[in-house]
Amino acid sequence: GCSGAPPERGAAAGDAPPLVIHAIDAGSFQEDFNPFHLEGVNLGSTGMIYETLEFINKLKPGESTPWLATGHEWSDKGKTLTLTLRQGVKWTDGTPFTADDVAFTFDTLKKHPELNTAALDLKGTTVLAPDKVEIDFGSTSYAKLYNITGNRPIVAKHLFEKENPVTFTNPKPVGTGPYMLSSFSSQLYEMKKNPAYWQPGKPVVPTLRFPAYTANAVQTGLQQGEIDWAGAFVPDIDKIYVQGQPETNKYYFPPEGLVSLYLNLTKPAFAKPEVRQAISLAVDRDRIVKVAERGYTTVAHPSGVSMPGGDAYLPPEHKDAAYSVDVEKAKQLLQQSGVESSELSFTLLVPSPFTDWVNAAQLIREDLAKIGIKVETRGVAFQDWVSKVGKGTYDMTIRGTPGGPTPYLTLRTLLDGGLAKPVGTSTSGNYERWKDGETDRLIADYTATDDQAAQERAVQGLGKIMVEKVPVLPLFYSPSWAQYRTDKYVGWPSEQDPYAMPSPYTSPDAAVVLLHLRPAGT
Amino acid sequence: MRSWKIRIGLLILAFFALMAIFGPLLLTGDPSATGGEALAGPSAEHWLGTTQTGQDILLQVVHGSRVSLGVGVLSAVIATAVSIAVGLVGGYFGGVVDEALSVLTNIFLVLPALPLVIVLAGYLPQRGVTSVAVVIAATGWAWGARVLRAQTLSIRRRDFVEAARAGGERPLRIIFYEILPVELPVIATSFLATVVAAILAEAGLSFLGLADLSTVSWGSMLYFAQNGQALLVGAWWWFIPPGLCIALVGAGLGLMNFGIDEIANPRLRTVRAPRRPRRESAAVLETAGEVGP
Amino acid sequence: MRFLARRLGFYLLTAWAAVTLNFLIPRLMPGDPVDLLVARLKGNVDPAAIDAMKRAFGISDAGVWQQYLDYLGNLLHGELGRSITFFPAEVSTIIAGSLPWTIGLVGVATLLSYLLGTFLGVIVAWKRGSWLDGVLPATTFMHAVPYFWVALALVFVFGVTLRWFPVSRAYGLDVMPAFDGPFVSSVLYHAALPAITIVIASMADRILGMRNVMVTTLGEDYVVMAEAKGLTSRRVMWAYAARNAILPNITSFALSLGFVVGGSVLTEIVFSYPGIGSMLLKGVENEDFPLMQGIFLVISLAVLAANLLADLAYVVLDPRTRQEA
Amino acid sequence: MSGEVVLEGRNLTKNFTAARGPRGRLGRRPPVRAVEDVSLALRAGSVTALVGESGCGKSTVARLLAQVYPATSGEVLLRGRPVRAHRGSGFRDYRRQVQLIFQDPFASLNPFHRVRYHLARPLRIHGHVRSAADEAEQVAELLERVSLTPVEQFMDKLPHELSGGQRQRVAIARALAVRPAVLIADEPVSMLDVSIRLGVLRLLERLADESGLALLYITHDIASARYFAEDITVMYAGRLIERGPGEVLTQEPAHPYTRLLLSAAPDPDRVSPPEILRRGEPPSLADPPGGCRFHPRCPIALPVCSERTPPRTDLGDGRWTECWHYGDG
Amino acid sequence: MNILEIRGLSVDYLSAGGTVHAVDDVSLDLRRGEILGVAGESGSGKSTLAHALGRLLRPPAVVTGGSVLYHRAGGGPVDVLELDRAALRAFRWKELAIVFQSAMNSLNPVSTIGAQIDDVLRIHERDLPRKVRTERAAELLRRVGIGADRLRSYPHELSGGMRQRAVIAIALALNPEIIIMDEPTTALDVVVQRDILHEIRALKDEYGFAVVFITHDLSLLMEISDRIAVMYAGRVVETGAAGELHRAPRHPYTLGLLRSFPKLHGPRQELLSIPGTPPDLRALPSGCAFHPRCRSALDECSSTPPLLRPGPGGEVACLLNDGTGVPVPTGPTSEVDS
Ligand SMILES: Nc1ncnc2c1ncn2[C@@H]1O[C@H](COP(=O)(O)OP(=O)(O)OP(=O)(O)O)[C@@H](O)[C@H]1O
Ligand SMILES: Nc1ncnc2c1ncn2[C@@H]1O[C@H](COP(=O)(O)OP(=O)(O)OP(=O)(O)O)[C@@H](O)[C@H]1O
Ligand SMILES: [Mg+2]
Ligand SMILES: [Mg+2]
Ligand code: NI
Repeated sequence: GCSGAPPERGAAAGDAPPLVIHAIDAGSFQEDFNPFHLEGVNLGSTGMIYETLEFINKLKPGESTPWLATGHEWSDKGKTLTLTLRQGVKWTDGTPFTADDVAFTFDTLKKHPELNTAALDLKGTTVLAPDKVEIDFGSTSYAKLYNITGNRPIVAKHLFEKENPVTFTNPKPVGTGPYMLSSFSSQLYEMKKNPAYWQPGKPVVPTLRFPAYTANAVQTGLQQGEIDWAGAFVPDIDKIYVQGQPETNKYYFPPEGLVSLYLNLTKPAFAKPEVRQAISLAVDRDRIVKVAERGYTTVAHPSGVSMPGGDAYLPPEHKDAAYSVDVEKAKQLLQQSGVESSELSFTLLVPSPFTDWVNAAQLIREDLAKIGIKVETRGVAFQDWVSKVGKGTYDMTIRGTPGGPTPYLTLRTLLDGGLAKPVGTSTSGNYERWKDGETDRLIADYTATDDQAAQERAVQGLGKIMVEKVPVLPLFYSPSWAQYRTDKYVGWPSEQDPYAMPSPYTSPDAAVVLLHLRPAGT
Repeated sequence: MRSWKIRIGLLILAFFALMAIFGPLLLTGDPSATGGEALAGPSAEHWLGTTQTGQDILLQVVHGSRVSLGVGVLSAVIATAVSIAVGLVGGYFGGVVDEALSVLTNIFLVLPALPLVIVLAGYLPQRGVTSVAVVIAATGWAWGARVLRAQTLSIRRRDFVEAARAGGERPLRIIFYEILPVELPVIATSFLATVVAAILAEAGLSFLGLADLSTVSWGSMLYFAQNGQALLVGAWWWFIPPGLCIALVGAGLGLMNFGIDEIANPRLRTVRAPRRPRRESAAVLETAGEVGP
Repeated sequence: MRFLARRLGFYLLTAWAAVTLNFLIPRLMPGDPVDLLVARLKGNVDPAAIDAMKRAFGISDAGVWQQYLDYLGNLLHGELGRSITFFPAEVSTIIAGSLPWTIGLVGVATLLSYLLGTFLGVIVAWKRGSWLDGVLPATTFMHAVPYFWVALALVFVFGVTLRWFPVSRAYGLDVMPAFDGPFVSSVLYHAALPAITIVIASMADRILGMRNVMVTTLGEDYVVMAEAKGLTSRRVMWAYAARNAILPNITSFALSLGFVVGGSVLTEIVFSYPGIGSMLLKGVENEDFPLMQGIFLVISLAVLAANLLADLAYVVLDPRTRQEA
Repeated sequence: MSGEVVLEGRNLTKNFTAARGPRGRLGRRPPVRAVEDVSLALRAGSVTALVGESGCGKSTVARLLAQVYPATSGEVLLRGRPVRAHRGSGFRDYRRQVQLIFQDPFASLNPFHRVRYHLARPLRIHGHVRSAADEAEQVAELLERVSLTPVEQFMDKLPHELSGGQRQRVAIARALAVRPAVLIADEPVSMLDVSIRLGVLRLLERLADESGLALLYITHDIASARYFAEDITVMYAGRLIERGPGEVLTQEPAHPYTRLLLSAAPDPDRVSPPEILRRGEPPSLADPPGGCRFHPRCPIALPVCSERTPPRTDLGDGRWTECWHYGDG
Repeated sequence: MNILEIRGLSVDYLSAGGTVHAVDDVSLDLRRGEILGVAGESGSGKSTLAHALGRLLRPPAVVTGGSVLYHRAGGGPVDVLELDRAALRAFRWKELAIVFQSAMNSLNPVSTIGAQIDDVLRIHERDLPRKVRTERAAELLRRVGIGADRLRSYPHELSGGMRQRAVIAIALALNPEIIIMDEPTTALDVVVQRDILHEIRALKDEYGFAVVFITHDLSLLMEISDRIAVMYAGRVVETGAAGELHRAPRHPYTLGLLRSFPKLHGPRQELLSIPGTPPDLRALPSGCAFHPRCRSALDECSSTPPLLRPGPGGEVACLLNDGTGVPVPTGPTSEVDS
């Protein structure tokens, strides 16, 4: 039954127990293990079965680990990338892994632009040797390294060339990774360890089980101790999950993006920096984090750089900047701006399914009322919100921006002048419509180089603009959810040792985590 | 004779109607305000406790009643108006129009309403109270229309309608002065039933997160309670009041419907056997003992 | 068979209406699924890839008529398009995976609630005037309780607190689908609470409906005559009164199916039952319009089919229509 | 004896397409041939009775004459002029001339309206009143005419507060309010208690006498027709089969059906009960027998009866019958 | 030779608006093999009486007094109202069968005529093999003039007259001692009605059962019954042999009823109507319930309730002429009704 401890089926006596994982909310699973497909269908294709060329740790910007590739080299001003591949790796059907597989993977992306979700500007591939392959790009692609080596799973050419990769569901996946699919049903799938995995002695966990839980059911699952590793939002984690056993029932919510308050800069009032400053001073971010986000995350650094881990990217003059509420100063700034108080009445648009934001909006409304700004919060349908915010037909909104291997990706999405489309035209970033020459120059600087120090400088410049000109108002980091129990296995990532994103839904990080696990008590 | 069912039903409804109308005036304050201690049980300060964000649940119940009852009544009004138009007019005039309307009615009758509402609401750009009410009404008028049409079909052949026609009354006057009053009990029951269905539909939509969650309603309260796993963390005071209110309003309306049905059809009345009849005359009663599955 | 032919004609018309409604709704509403997908993935899709994706999702610029004809053509081949959430999974595949669970759960629970409700309705009507009348106000209360609220309460009491029943999923972690004892019993065990929910929440309607028709029927001359004939009361109650009272109830039962199905969608969600309800929610949450539409279509058709079955039952049970048929 | 012909139906035929009931082999339901080739004239100041068993089409004739629904064929003439319009002012004028009284006084008054409303509406619709006072006066006058006195007591009553006889009087007053020339009374007393029938019938008789109304009295009770009508027309299965002055027709019936009807009617004065056995039941109007519609039940049927419809044979004194035993048969 | 003796039977309907005394202290005798006609206007309690005899009353009806003594051929009298459940079931249909007003409504629409006859046979004569029962049913139908092939017909497949005959066939199934017929022919037209009346008489002569024949049509009763009881407002106001009652009615109400029927034969007679309207049973006039409508009412009539007194040829409840009632003068009277 389902009550009590999870069943230990499949684990031979004396063998290490299976690990029960809840990665993504699903009533039932679709039998699809094609890694070209959008992530989040069935977790595990990328990382556990199919592997990437490198592992890039988002929690430690700049840190990367060779994986299927032992090294990479840029040439031709970032238009050519030469990869050296690991030797002795085999697909689980016994066929050796070669440069042909890598070339085939990128050729497929070129051939099927709808699979090329990262919009890699691919020109072609050349197999130089069985362990060497060259990828050519139409434009400088330094900034896309993460999308090339960090999260592009490599597939086996001899199996995929027979299929249409767009529709192929790959029910019997053959990968190079530490695990192999051993059984599938719409309610539960299971993976067994790859006995011939190229990292000797690994993995330690012999069996992975992925039962289907909806967002709702996972709560009871966690409460009843059915799940060993989950990536779930739990409303009251101490009561529902920890249950007084912090030693075994652990969680770790590192940042993986930035949630900010957007002010539509095409509105005359918001075009004035004083008004934006004033609002920023009035909003009590601590309270938002505590009440709306239940203390699961932290207030963002004013530069928008993800912390901890992003120290190198912080603008030196604002290293210690932090938010504090100052209503008096805010009022004063408002006065200075010369905006009539009658013009200070806005609508704060939030997608109503995002309840934490709905709550945050409520708090912001209360805060801004204190400095005489009238805010009406309006919860709308997700798609309506997407369309209004994309087109710039809103006053204020809350929106998240994804993180990346470095803070650059976040800041570019927030500020790139190229994304500042006129009101009425849909855009996919820079929703506040920030236009600033300095900003665009810094972005260009970053993309044009492979040099880490130069990149850091560019990001610091962007951070400075964030702090001083307040184009958007960072609120808090969006947390990556991870709950794990240490009664069976230990070695999980933690604040002290953030070697990979800890949530089971982040790939390929989840596989990296699994490879770090060892039986409890060792 | 006023049945006790109608009386109790009215009492319940009056209570909630007063709550919806005057409650927010008496219990001023922002139901979304996040002042208090989080997830506190009922206390003197917060009679019904607080939510996870420290909102006062009593305040939410009272303010939410306005939205929930409002949506219910509004969509029932719309649906009833449509069903009167379709049922009475179609039924009275007959012919091709009626055929078409009746096919349309039957179609809407068999289409599963809640999934349709969910799909419609999924597309709805604005999820304000009015648009949710309209969507619910759009799928909820058919039952009433069907019943009214059937009634009208029989009533339009009744002698008093024929007499009015023979007396020279115009069709619309016949519909609204002769037929409509006679159908009032039916309209009333279908209206009350639609209110219940609409409140339930609104609650369902909110529960799925498909209504405007920045507006406090009983449905959105349940959504947040569920979202905050109120039961898992033992916050029954967060979970029970909104659902109980919905069920009570529904029971009140149901009781009234029951009463109206009994007035229209006295056979349905529950009867009390007289205390000590000299002879037992109730054939039903006297044989009831041997009934068994 | 004329009666049935006419009903069949009506159901075909209704099915066509459902199909057309399905076609029209998304075209009347704003929003573009790919934009939504992009937003949903929080920008993990580069804007430059969007156009190619739109093409892959089959968003076309053809005229509305052409689109409509294509849509009908696709439907005839059982193609409901591809889900956005589970791209490129076919909506029909997804539905095929979840529909059996719903049919099993809702079908059995509805049948149970119908039988039980009818039975209780008959008894309550028969024992009118006894303490059983006290059941009636309770049923009006149950009638108005939201399905999901009942579901949550049951989860809390029997699942979380008492731990008598599993509260989520369709079968345990320890079994794999097969036609063997452990699997079947696990499925039944997991279906217990959701089924009880549906039965509890939908039975009130049946009790009331049956009771009211039954009370009216009990006043009919043929029931009085049956009694006068000296038949046993069981025979009078079932063969004469209930047998006739069931007839109008079949139609209302069929019509209420849509309502029950709607309610069970919510029930499934609470219990994370892998049925069509959970999928519908998934579709709604992700604005996955092809999935939503496909599911709505399938639910509609299922309800239509159930109605047709009820019509058949009516024909079998009522000699008056039988003769005509 | 009687005045000019006010209302006349000529060769009226009515087929219904039944909304329910069995269908034919081809799926189309056969029409119900409720009334066939009926010609009937009503004279001012005289009472004509239409007699027949249940379902033979009496009410249909009444409704055709009142133009509640159109005839399938044939025409209705009001004072010699054919009636054509079915809506508009022309038709309203027809409504003013011809009024209906229904069988069931419990059903013909809207339970929601007071007596005053029932009487005032027709006055208003047909422009008979000039002021509110005038209206009240006329309503009172109407109530007096139907002997519902004291008037004030009845004016504000709801139908359920009245007895059957009183209701029927209100219904009659309502018809009179229009000031019609023709009153069609469709079984006006069959739903009333025996003890109060007589009063209503007397009232109708008096109205015809006093106001020169042409009255069509429809009934299945041939005995009451004998007492209250000058002329009796007998109807069988949608066709008229015999007509004659009341007294003559009841005492010396010509048509075998009329004879059957008379002998079947209960009559305690009869010395010994009549010996009529198993005469079968009235035919289905959806599929009426060919020839004379009565021939399957007729004790004296001739071979020709099943083949051809008998023609009308004039028997003098305003009498005629349709039977092969008379005239050329 | 009474087979049924009703003594002081009273039935009330308890309703919110007041108690309806639908049957009020009724005493009647039914003799073996006779047809007893019960006449009375709508609402005078005829059906209530019929239901009470079969103990078929449902709430809110309550028997408030009296007894119904049934004399079984061999044994002593039993009070039907005191029978226990098993005895009651045996009494029903085997000794007393009832034919209701509308045949369409008294046949179960969803089972065949055969099954409905069989039902009775199966319950009351358990040992009868199936085949014999079927034969018996066919025979019964033939008796009432319906072909045996109709056994498998459903009620709606029969015409109104056939249905009525079928109901009578069911009533005859167990050869009961008494058949109560509550307006069995009102829904039929005169010719068919005549047929069925004939049938009933013939069957009665053959089987020798007694009939209680209820109708509001007095002239019909005059023809078919041996004796007649006239009810007014829940009470029996006059009983007597049919011919006697017709020739010399003694209660003013009976007279009124007779005189308000137009006659088909003989010279045209002056018709006499009864003024006023039937009383409200919840608030009966004091004294004789008929006195407000009575043309010959005495002063005492409004205060003293008349008792049913035996007289020549029957009983009458009227204060006129020492309680035996007198015929009211038959001359023309002015019309006094409203
Ligand atoms: N609207 C209608 N549609 C179909 N058939 C009809 C309709 N009205 C009457 N009929 C049929 O026409 C025939 C004559 O009906 P009609 O009411 O005229 O008879 P009637 O002589 O008035 O009978 P009754 O004495 O019962 O009132 C019947 O067979 C009836 O079923
Ligand atoms: N269920 C009831 N509740 C209250 N009063 C009733 C009920 N049933 C009958 N009555 C009243 O009891 C009285 C007698 O009714 P009953 O049916 O016996 O009359 P009846 O002589 O058979 O009349 P009819 O000729 O109309 O059949 C009537 O006044 C009636 O209104
Ligand atoms: Mg008629
Ligand atoms: Mg009766
Ligand atoms: Ni319902």
